[in-house]
Amino acid sequence: MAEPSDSPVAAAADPVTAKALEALQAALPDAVVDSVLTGQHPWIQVRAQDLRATCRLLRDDPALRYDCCHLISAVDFPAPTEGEPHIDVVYHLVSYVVRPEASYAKRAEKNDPFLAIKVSLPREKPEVPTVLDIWIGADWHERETWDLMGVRFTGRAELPRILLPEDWPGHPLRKDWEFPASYHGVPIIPPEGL
Amino acid sequence: MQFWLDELRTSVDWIGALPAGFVYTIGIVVVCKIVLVYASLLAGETVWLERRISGRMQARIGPNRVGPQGLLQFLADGVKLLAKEDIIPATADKPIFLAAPIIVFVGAFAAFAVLPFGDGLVAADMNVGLFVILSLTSIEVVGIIMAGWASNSKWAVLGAMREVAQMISYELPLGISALSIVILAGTMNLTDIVHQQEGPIWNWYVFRGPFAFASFFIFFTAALAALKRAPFDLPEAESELVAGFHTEYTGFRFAVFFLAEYAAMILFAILTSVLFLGGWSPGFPVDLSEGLARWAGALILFLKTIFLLGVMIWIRWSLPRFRIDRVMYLCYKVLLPLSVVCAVGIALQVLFAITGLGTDSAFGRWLGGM
Amino acid sequence: MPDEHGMSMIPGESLLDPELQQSVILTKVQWVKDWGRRHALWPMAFGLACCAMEMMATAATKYDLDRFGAGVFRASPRQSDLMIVAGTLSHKMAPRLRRLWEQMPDPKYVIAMGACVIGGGPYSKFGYHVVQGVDLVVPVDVYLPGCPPRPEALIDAIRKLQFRIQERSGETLPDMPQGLPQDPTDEDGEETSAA
Amino acid sequence: MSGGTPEGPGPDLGSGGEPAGAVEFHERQEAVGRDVRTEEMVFNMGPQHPATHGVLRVAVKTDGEYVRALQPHVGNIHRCAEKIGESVAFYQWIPYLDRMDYLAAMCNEHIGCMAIERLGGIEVPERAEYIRVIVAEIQRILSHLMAIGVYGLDLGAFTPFLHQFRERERGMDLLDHLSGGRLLYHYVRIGGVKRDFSQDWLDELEAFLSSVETRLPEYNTLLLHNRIFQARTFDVGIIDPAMAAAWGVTGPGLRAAGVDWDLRRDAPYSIYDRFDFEVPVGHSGIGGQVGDCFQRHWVRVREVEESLKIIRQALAQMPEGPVMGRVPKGFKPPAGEVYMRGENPRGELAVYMVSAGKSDKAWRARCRGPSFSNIACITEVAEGMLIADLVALIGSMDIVLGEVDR
Repeated sequence: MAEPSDSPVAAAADPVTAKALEALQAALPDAVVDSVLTGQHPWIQVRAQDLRATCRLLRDDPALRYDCCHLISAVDFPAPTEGEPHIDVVYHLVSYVVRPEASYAKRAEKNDPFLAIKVSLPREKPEVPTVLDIWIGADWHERETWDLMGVRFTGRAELPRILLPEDWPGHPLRKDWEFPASYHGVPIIPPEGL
Repeated sequence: MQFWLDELRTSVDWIGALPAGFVYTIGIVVVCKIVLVYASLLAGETVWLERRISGRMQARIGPNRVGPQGLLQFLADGVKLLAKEDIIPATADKPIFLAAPIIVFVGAFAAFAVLPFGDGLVAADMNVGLFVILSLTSIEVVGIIMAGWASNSKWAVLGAMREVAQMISYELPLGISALSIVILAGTMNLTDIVHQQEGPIWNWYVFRGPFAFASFFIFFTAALAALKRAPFDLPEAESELVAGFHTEYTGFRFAVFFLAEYAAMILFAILTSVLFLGGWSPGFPVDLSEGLARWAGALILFLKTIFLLGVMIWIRWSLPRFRIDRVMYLCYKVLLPLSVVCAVGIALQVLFAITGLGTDSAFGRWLGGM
Repeated sequence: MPDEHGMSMIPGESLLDPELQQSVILTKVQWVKDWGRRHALWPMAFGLACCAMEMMATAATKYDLDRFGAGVFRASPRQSDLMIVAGTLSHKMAPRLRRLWEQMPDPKYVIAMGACVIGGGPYSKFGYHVVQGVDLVVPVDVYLPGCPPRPEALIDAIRKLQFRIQERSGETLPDMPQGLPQDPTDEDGEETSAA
Repeated sequence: MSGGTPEGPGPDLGSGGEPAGAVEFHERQEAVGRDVRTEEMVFNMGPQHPATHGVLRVAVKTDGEYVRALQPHVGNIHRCAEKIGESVAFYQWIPYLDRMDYLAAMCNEHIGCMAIERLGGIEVPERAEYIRVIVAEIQRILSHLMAIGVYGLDLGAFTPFLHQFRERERGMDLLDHLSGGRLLYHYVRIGGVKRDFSQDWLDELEAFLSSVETRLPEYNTLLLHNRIFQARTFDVGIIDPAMAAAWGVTGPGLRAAGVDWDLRRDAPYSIYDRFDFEVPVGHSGIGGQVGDCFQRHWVRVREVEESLKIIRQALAQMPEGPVMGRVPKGFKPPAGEVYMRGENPRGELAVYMVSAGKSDKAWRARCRGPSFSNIACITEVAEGMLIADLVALIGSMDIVLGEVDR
């Protein structure tokens, strides 16, 4: 509990996200759908078709330079309280090159350009353009998201599974995924009585 | 050996009555058995020694449950390996796969026939003893490439490739540095080479001048490489090639490889002591050619062997492994030129001695080995 | 293959008359073989997950498995006698484990180390990708519970196995599991293991 | 295959050969004469291979000793941590975090608990924060010792591996006496830690710290200053900063590449902003090139020293007080999400949690294992290197497969 901004009631807008949002709105006025700038997890939501342009801008803009795709995750909402069933894909980006201050002395405030970009996809046909050519490191994260959540990344040569075997039934992290009884003769659900 | 048999024929009547050829044949078989058993036991105990020394070096104990201080550990290992299932992979080239361990075994153990264990304690005292040993140990390469190829496993092939490249390369500095001693001694008979080193410790060939001294280290390093001991253990580099050329070998056949490796270690340890460290000569003038003294000499040689084995083990458990290109670099760009320089230097030394160019002083005579 | 009379693995030996097997010389031979096997259990350097760290710790300085002659970790399954399945076995790994086990020469022993390989452990209920016990894939001689088991426990398991090899030499080995996993991702037909 | 002679394409080499021109060849290939035919082999390194640190499988396409292309295959111990994360209550998920990176269990617990605490707005007592930092840094020392030793093993030096276990065992005993587990602890809980230090334990800790301090130079003599070790690691497997950032390499790999970045300092979590420590960054002054295997090893060695510093400072500053905060019974955090990052021994562990509210289970629990990104980059780095260098490279990345596959 070091910083007051960590507490969920903090109202101050996150400067890093605000700066990125400003740049995005200037360059791609239609792209941004929604954004949350306060709290402990500020994020910007963009349209799926604008994702590649957004990411390219975030990587190449000299003031932003998000050169690392930290993590790609997907969250399944089969029955949300509002809106259609959807799957959110969240891109967490980090910039090592651009930091608010260049001195690495001990300091009280964060020196951490860190950004979350969200894309909301329809649940029946979750497809999102790949960012593999923007950050090569996104490769495995995309494969994992496809593997476990069934989000298809379009525009890349192949999208094999990464963690599970190629013939595994379904995508286990979907909320409606059901355990198969066995896989190649080896039972998956433990026998009764265990 | 012939000396012993002749003595036996003259001293025991009924043996003398037997045909000479028969006695010699039986004698050869018996002596071969003795040498084989001795070498195998020694190899087994070297395994134990290695595990105990490495244990000490690594702040642990090592095998100590089987027999006193774990001395019988190698027997348990051997029994187990003998009783294991013998797997021949379906894709292997069967005849070559089966023949490979035999060839490796023959290469390693046949050389013991000409190796002196003490004054006169030699199965076949040949005039070309050193030459025979070096050529017999080269046979091992053939067996190893056979093993690697016939296993039809990629790791094995890669291991065999490395082994062949390494052994053939390192035989050059090995042979040339041994040649330096041959130049110095004027003979390839190992017993004679030891006899020339008797007397005070500076008579040992390792102390005969700077070239001989350097030759000793070249020989020892090249021997380590030829033995595939760390830091030159690339052919069976565990973290890279699983188990190298013997990846597919099980049970008894693996045991043969294992035993041959340690037998070759002992072979080179004895050879190094004989060539450079005075063999059974204790380092001061004493007559060790008769009776019990002969066995005392054998014990001295044995201790020197153990010492060299200890050094090999010490090096193995201290150093990381070389990379294959560095190994070749070391061989062709460092050891080979150095060994040639040493050989030439020793040849000049001998030349000076023969032509009398240094004989006017005791130092010169000693340097020339005359 | 282990025959039903226990540890004698040499083909043809089990064809001998049972009374003859009891004769003095053969039992002595059997004793010597068991003695060797008991004191030279070479484990395969095969770790799956957390338990493998404890397996390494057991082989290392403080616990020193080598005292019992069981410290020669071989990387090749062809040269090992004991497979310590240390860690969680997944469905993707199961065919490879099976194959490694098949590559080991008889007689071979398996220690199931840790809760995961005994019955899925903490992953049993929700872990869709975790095999519910290694005995579904290979026969297990000694089960060693713990998450992870302490090195002392692994030493104990090895001592128990040694005891079993010699003192209870005639006992039946565990049954072969029925489900034989196929390797689905072996697309290039290459050996996935060491050998 | 390179079978092409100057006159035209070479003969078909049957299985194992690629169509001519499919694979680009390294410069060194030209040294082979025109009559020599070479053929590519595909090795499967692993899942059972001593160099893969677990059950990684690397399909390596080689030409002799040279690696032409490689593809890591992971997932062999995929243990469904994320599925379990949304199936069990928050507090029940912490032990699974231990088992993800089993060499850095305390650090994982620390970051996982902080994520959940931020989600629920739980206050942690001051003393508990200090205790968490101390145990996390002990864990970092242990993990780096393991990495240092195992790296020696990868390069063929067996002894440093067993020597580091001597110190590691002391450290493991230390955490054992504190938590009851040698390897996996479940000591850090939501809202604090399980129990306080005792005076005996503090004495033990001091002995451990001083023994690491005296022994670390010994390990450096065996490895870091060893000529063969340096020959094996200098200029091998160079990861430059751009490559490191693009692939998402974090931790010692990133710092060795010359990027001055440590979350403990640049985005201080917990109470790391109260300590004074250096962040070792690879530079050309220490030998080798920036970003090679040697520098990664060096960064680890230096980080052990820095961890010792942090522990000493934390011990000096530590206030009295309770070690467990107030956690409501049947803890149900409000709806929201949190992305908690922390500097693990292997890199940045990140926990992304989404809470739907009114539930004691997470709606989504996502983890970023640092090794996952670290190992992905070897596809680019390893091209054209020797097999022995590949082993050195994988070893220097210090991966834990439990974290790659989760």
